[in-house]
Amino acid sequence: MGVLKTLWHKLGSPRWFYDMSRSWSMIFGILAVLLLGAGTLWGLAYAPADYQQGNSFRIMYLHVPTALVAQSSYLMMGIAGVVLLVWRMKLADVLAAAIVPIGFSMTLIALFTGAIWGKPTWGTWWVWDARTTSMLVLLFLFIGVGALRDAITNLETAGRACAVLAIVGMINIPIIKYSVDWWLTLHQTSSFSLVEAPTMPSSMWAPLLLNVLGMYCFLGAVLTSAVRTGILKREQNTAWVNEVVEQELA
Amino acid sequence: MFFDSFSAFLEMGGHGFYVWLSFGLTGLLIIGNVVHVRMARRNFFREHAQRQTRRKRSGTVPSNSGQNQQHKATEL
Amino acid sequence: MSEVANTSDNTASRSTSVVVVVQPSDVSIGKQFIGQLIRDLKIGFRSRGDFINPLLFYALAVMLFPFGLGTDATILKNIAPGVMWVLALLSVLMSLDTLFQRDYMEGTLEQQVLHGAPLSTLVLAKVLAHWITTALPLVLVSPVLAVMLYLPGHAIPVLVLSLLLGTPVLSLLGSIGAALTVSVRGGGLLLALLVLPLYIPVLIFGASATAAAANLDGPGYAGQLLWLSVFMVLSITLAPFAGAAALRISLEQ
Amino acid sequence: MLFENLSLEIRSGDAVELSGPNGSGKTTLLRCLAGLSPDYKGDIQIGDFIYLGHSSGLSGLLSVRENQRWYASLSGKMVSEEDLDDALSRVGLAGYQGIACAQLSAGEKRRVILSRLLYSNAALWLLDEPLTALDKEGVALVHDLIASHCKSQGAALYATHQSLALDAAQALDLGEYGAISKTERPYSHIANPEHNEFPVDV
Repeated sequence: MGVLKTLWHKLGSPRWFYDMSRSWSMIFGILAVLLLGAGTLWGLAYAPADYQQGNSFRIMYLHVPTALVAQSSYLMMGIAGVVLLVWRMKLADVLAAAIVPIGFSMTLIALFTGAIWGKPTWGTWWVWDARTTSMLVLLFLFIGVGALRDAITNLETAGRACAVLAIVGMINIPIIKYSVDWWLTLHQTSSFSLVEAPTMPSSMWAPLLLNVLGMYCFLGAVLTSAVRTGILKREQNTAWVNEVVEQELA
Repeated sequence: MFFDSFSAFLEMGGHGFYVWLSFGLTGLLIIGNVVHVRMARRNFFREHAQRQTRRKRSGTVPSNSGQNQQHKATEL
Repeated sequence: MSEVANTSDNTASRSTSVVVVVQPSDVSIGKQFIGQLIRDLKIGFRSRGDFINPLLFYALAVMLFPFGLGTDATILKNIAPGVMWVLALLSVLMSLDTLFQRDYMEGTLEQQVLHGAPLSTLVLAKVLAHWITTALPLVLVSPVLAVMLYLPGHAIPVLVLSLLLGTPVLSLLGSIGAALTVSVRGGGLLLALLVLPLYIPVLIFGASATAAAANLDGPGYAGQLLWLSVFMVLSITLAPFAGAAALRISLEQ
Repeated sequence: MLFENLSLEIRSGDAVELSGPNGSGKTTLLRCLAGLSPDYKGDIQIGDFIYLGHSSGLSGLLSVRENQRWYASLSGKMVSEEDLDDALSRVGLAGYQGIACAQLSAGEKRRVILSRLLYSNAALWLLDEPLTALDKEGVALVHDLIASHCKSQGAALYATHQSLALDAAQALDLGEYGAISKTERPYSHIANPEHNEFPVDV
């Protein structure tokens, strides 16, 4: 238990995290490239086509990972919000600020791929289907947090206000999800729903697993780098940031 | 290889347009994210270096008086 | 309580706390709740603008639909439940600006954040007063407007009941958004952006309850109403705490 | 950072005049004490206090009496009508009960707010620029209020540009860059139920 306690204590100082996470971004980046590359190649070229949807189902190899990462980004933001409000940890605020653009673009990707996936099977660009609808709501939740952070000038207040909003959003996500699903059963004409892909043979879900892991590594890489830059920006008046800048530019 | 030829791979039984469109968009946005993050880092170092040189020229101690730092760090 | 604060950089930040010894207030929380409620009701009724505007917007907006869609009864009848609910939701959203703004401008909000009574009870009192002065009139006027959209008579009681159950949830969730944007210039639009995604469940169950009541042979509307009451209970217990936290944060500057 | 390792103990009967140029952190210090702004490292132990910021106001739509009654219930004090009337007359606004606050002048509004000090009988007064919008009599009124409050075992910490020249007052000048200027006499302490220990750096 002691190790966790000291680790938690150390996390309180952004500088410790900055030094410690120097190589994370690179490691995550390489892992992401490998996993995503392998998963995409396998999914695109080698996995068998779906008997109902034909080859358009390959979009799933993008849609599912990005949707998962998008939802976990919002979850991370909510948890960072709790940590910020309860333990006043500055690092949590930097993480919450850094995750908004990434989460937003992941949701955007999931939204586009979801919509495009529906086109061949239903002939329309937009389908009111559980996947696309929940991604649309998540997109607006992200935009809300981003807009609030942008609207408040004082940094500390903006961080705490966004923390409250993220927590409220996090609590509401399951409620929204289930009411949307219930609403879909009310209006869903076709019984076939794209949500649960039919039980897939291993040659189909293996690339999916690779892509999901790859997307999470991508999230790790981009997030670490964004957090480290955020730390430098927050601590720019301190002496150690000046040293870092000199070393970097020397 | 599931497809017998490269052109079949491109055409993907008629669904190629949608598959490649979504992969293209995703690639675009992912690269956009990476570039955005790297640029933010580079810009910070450039700006900070300028601030340092300005401070050295004007000889003031790294200012930490004055109001809570109002600089907004994030962008959407 | 904590080791001497040294200002070197890598001290772990520990939670600094204000030990505010709250004097045992001889006025019970209930009285403070009532005191705040009465005060805000007085302000609400005396500032007629905040009281009438949502009402006029609701009526005008409902009136626009026949102009847009024509007066064919079957069309209007089908869209009536959804239109009534969406416009009620937007009217409540519009009226939320005035919830904290007036007190913030006059500087009395600060005193409420400061003093003895737990802030969440005061926020609950303020939201209840605001609901009574703005949302309740909407609910009372909605039968008249529903008739204009040819909503069948037997569905109107369900519409009123679902609005009675749903609008408190809208006000409570909205109060969190209002508290977050009270100190932001031009916070009105931002408030809508923050709060509308949270309104989706209430809209879904409210509109479908009314629609279910409208076509007699369809499925029942009891389930939807029960869900609305679940949301109401949930938001009454949780929203004031989030609202109080948001208020305290917005007033930090 | 506005100021650091400020240590302040206020004992009953003590009046501390907070001075310093704009932006030297007077308001921030008072707001931290009142618990309004948590952006500081350090500990604050504070008992029953009343905080009047320069933006603290009145509801324009309510009458003076309604404002008073609401404020009394807000601060959790059972206050009789006579106390409210007495507080009003002591600030020179006897008979103003029924008037809507929107019609009062800035000076009169300020006096209604000052009347809160009397009927809330809080031990420690935290006043941020109490003299704004007050004429000569108003300033004298504030001077007497604080003086009598301190005599009756109360205490006050007030920020102002125009010194009140209270005999018992100690100066606390936040003007120094980042550090606290030590006045010659050590700070006296307030025998408040909770003595105020306040090592702070914001």
